[in-house]
Amino acid sequence: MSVTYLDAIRSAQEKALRDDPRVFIYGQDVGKFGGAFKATKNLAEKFPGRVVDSPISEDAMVGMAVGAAMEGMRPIVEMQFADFSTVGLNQMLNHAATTFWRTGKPCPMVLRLPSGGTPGSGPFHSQSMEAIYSHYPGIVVMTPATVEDAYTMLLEAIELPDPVVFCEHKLLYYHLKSEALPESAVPAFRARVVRTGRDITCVTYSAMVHEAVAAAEELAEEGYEVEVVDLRTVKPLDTDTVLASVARTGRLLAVGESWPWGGASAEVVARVASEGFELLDAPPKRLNAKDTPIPYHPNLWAAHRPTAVRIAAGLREVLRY
Amino acid sequence: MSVTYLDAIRSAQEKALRDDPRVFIYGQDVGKFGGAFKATKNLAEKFPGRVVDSPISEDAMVGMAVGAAMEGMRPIVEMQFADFSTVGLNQMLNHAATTFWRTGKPCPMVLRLPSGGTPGSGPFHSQSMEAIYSHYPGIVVMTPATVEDAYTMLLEAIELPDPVVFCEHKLLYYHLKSEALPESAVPAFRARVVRTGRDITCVTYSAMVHEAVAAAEELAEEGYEVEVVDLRTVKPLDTDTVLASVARTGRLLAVGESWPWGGASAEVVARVASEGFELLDAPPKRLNAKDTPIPYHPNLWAAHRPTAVRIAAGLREVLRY
Amino acid sequence: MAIRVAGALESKPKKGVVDPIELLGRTILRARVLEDKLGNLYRAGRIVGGVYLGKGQEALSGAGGLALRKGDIFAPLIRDMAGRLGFGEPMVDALRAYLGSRLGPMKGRDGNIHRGDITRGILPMISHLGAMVSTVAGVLVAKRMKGEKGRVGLTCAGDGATSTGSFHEGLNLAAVEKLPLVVVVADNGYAYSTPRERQFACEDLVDRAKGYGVEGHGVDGTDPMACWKVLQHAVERAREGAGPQLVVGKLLRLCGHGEHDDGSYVEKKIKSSERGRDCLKVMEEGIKKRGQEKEWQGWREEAQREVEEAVAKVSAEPVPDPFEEDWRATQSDGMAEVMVAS
Amino acid sequence: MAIRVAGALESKPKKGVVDPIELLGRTILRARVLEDKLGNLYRAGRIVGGVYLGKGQEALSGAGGLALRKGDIFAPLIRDMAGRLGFGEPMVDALRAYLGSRLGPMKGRDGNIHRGDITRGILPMISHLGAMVSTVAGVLVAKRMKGEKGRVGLTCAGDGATSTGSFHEGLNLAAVEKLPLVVVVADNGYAYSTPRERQFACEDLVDRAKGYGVEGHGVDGTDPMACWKVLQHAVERAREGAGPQLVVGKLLRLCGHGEHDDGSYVEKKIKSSERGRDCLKVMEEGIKKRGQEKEWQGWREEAQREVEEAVAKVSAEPVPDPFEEDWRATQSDGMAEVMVAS
Ligand SMILES: Cc1ncc(C[n+]2csc(CCOP(=O)(O)OP(=O)(O)O)c2C)c(N)n1
Ligand SMILES: Cc1ncc(C[n+]2csc(CCOP(=O)(O)OP(=O)(O)O)c2C)c(N)n1
Ligand SMILES: [Mg+2]
Ligand SMILES: [Mg+2]
Repeated sequence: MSVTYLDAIRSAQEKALRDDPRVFIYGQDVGKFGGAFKATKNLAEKFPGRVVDSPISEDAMVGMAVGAAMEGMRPIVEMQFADFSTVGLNQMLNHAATTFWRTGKPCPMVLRLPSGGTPGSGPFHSQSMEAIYSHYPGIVVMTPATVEDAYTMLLEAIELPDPVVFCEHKLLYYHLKSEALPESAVPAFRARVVRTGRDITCVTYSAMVHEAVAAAEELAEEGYEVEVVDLRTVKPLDTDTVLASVARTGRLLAVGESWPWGGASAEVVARVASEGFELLDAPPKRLNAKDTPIPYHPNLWAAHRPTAVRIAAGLREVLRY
Repeated sequence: MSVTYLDAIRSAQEKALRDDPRVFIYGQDVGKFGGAFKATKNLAEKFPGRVVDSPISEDAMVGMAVGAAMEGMRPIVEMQFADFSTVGLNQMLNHAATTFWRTGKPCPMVLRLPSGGTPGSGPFHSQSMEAIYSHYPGIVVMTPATVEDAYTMLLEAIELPDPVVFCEHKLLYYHLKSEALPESAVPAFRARVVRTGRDITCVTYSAMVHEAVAAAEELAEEGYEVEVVDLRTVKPLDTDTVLASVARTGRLLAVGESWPWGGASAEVVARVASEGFELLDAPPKRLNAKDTPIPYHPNLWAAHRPTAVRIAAGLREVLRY
Repeated sequence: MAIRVAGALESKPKKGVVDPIELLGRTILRARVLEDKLGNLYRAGRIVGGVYLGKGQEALSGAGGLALRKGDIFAPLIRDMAGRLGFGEPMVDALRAYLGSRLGPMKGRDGNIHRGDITRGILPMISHLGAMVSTVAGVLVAKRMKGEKGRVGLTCAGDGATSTGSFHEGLNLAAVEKLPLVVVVADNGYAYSTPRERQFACEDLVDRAKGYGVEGHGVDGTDPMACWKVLQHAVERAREGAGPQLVVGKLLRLCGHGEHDDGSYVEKKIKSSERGRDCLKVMEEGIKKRGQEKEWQGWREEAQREVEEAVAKVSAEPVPDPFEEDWRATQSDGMAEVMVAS
Repeated sequence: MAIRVAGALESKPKKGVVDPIELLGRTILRARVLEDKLGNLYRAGRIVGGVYLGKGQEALSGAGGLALRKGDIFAPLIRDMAGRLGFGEPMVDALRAYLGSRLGPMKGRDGNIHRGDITRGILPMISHLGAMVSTVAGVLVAKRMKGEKGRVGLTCAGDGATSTGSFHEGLNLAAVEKLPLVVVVADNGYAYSTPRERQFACEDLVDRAKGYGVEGHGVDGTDPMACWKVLQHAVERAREGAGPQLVVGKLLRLCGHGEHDDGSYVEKKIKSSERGRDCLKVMEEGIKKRGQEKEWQGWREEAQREVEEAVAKVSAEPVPDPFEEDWRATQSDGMAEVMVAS
């Protein structure tokens, strides 16, 4: 049996619904239809009344979850695409995220964002929004890159007492496969060294982890050992693991699929430069999507986002220093 | 005669209304009432039908401006407080900001955000949102720190063919004064060296410029020369001026009033580390507000945001290296 | 459409029976006395930040708070001191929030009208208008899922707040879910300085009820007993399963938007219209006609004592100390346990 | 409430007079033929990304596009191929957008339904539902400020889009400004898979008109001539200064949400109801009764030729080249002129 990244997300939700009566799912078309990406397929039938179709009202969907969370439930809200969450952003940033600090009472909820680019999805169905959510205090922002993480981290997200933004990558939904669901998990909020190497550290997350690994393989043929670090959770950001890796390699390339200004890659570079300055043998660099809207045409899209080829080039540049 | 930062903003709008028939102002209570902060006082009387009260509908206010801009006007939208612009964010990030790249047609509009903390204004009337707007492509984000800049940059913003987010600092509105309105301006998108020094560079913007200058004065008594760079516009960010300063001083502290994760200070540190690595004699550091909502009580607020005292401490730390 | 109850205030109190006039009268009075004090404290420079009062709106607001029971949910907005007191919020909470006491419900982290305590059923508002509608809806969804029956949620909004997308989405969502939600709109003719004709184009906001598929009730917000009746009825309808109720009261705010504002933009002819009546005076006159002038005087003095005592108490309380603060916006930050999935 | 015009299709064409039946009939037909082709291209793997069709909705959409004049503004949504063609969008624009031609209105940067050309009065939609309402309002505000008279703006939405805060705020704003805006809601009973009872609780969305203070018009969206009449009337009312018009057509989408979707969630009994009629068939039957069967066949063949020619042409066009792209999202980026204020 093989399990996709999407199966993992569905299974995690199913497990949570089964184990915890406080859990429910709310979102457009998540009920009988099973969601635009089928992340909730069959769940409405299995858990009657707990997988609920919402109107097209992102602000109210998140606001509703805030209220339900305050009242002790553990709502999971599915956005149809991450990009539409701009319309529900206020309730997340100003309500969910401020509740614990303002009131001392928890607001445990998960906002699931089908994120990232796929060919032909264009400016409004491709965005990676982790930077926006991470900038504001009060939210945990997860960006799983593997089937295993998709499963264990979503369970974790549901259990946490804080609001969590769960950025799922759409490009991984169907194609990324694993043998089975995992039995154990990497510790919460910890980055993971995906591949060890002593020449340079490539820090990234979500779908870019796979591009980075491909780039590392390319560079291996050229004799370079690239250490790939998967952040897993971008807020809080596991600086320790990143610094430990840079301590081994002396070089850093941070990669993010999102835009450059203020993205996770800027945050990583800033932290390493501040806290690990002496570890660096070369200027730390970052690689991101180009600073334009995300193009519709696959030709443009392929040139817009970081890919294994562009990451390899970036790594070589840092190595050449 | 003395002119306040707020007067400058009002005068710039008045001049634009007078000189350019395409300009109009839209916002809550901006008409006869003159706006919550009086930034449009008397303008409705002087320019009948062009300073218009809006309903409490931030999304539609920005959407309306997008349409008007597409049709050749130059709308200025005033948000009552920057914090409420989360509700109009989608039209700004996904509509105004994408129009030029998607269609080749301009979308020239200005979104005025009364920003930043003041004592007692609390979590929802104190935010600095430049990072959120700068992360998305397609928007110019200005953060004036002086009376002169408030005036010339707002005129510039109105003239630019792009959508501009104009972050005005509320703490400067009434207290910051100048002799007269300026006759000339610093070039657009250029940072400005506010105070020269050869020991360390402090890069900042908006109200923090004044805190940085105060810190620099404090350090001057200790024998250190602090160069203070005012970014003025955070997107696009004038890396050249910043690097030139760091080339002189070898040290960097970037300061932002907003939250740390992915803020302008992270962007500055990341750029300097990447592009000016060899210029640095010490780890570049940053200083921001604490990563919690902005507190209501002045005691807490004073400890939450960067102040001259905290900046001085930050500078000393970098100098000590 | 607006309900108004002529002569209702003159009915005599009956022994042993809850007397709505007395209940609402005392609530209005307590709110007014407290708010007058807050205004004075503001002018004396004792409060940091703004003071937002609900003068003239106490009858509608108070009737809402009083119509609820323990276990219900109340999500007040900026002019709902009377509703809060009616629902049972202690006076001291307001003062602690305004004076920034560390012992207050928000510990000085937030203040003034942004206060509440979810464990007591009072949601602490965020500033963004309209946001509380869907939030209360969420609390009610949760209660329904937990099998808690017979709970009602009530939230308040101004005429201006009805223009927000949030308000619309929240009320629509509640209607789809047929939740026991009462939305009370205090149509005071202005949003800050903006008159209603710049805010919406319908004649009466209660005309929106049909479009949402909810029950609508118009009421003269200056008539205390009309407010009482309408709110009792709306809460009862919600409680018995009739779905969301939209109550629209017409009235005027008899103060500035905040205490920094003199409200000079309010048109004279509105001030002198029926809408500009002070519900407190209406109440007081009724009470007098009822022959309870002495009691009224007593209630007032009692309220004044209560306020002064609370002010004295809170003034002596500690303010927040940044060094003792826990500057963490999440509970789980830093946590790193191994989670074993099974 | 829903208007329906019995027998209207049977009236005979008159020489020298614009014949609405012919105009609308040909528009519906062209849209259907083009969309059928797009569906085939999708299944043949020739299109990247999704294909969203408006089958069954052509009468309402087309009537909207046809009711506008040059100089008016049209902001279509995802199911408005007929409206676009009716308003004058060249077929080739659709194909260029779907096939990603570099010569298309969006040059491959954006695609499919996200196309338009403001200089020709067609606004390129963003995906976020409801967003176009305030945008068209803005265009109309600008035209009014510029002194351009007699222009109408028309935008389309689905039943689901009415739940967005954007839709609400935009329509309310337009009502306050009394703008010449027509909002056409195609109530096809579903938003993707979500049935209308999970979307709103009112009986008929046209009931919302009163609450916005705008004129409302219900129409049977499967009846082409009823759509024609209502849209002509609504556009006329808007043009003569009667403020925003809300047109609600009841109909069914006779395809999936996108071509990836089989729409199997649509209830059988709705499909076989009056609402499930195909406006194209209704049109065709009318045309036949009118004795224009031959013309109809001719129009169809003409449309097919037009589509095939456009496909052939666009298929040979260059696709975008990342190396020739100007990767700049702002025009002013990098600009650094000295601005002298006076
Ligand atoms: C989304 C949003 N926009 C703007 C504001 C600023 N604001 C606070 S109160 C107010 C006026 C509210 O008017 P109304 O709803 O009629 O209530 P009233 O003050 O009359 O009681 C405004 C514009 C806000 N709080 N939220
Ligand atoms: C704000 C927002 N949320 C979600 C979506 C995703 N989405 C696209 S179309 C659609 C259904 C629209 O339904 P309706 O408005 O009834 O139009 P129809 O498809 O029936 O024509 C949804 C949910 C979106 N585009 N925008
Ligand atoms: Mg009001
Ligand atoms: Mg629909």
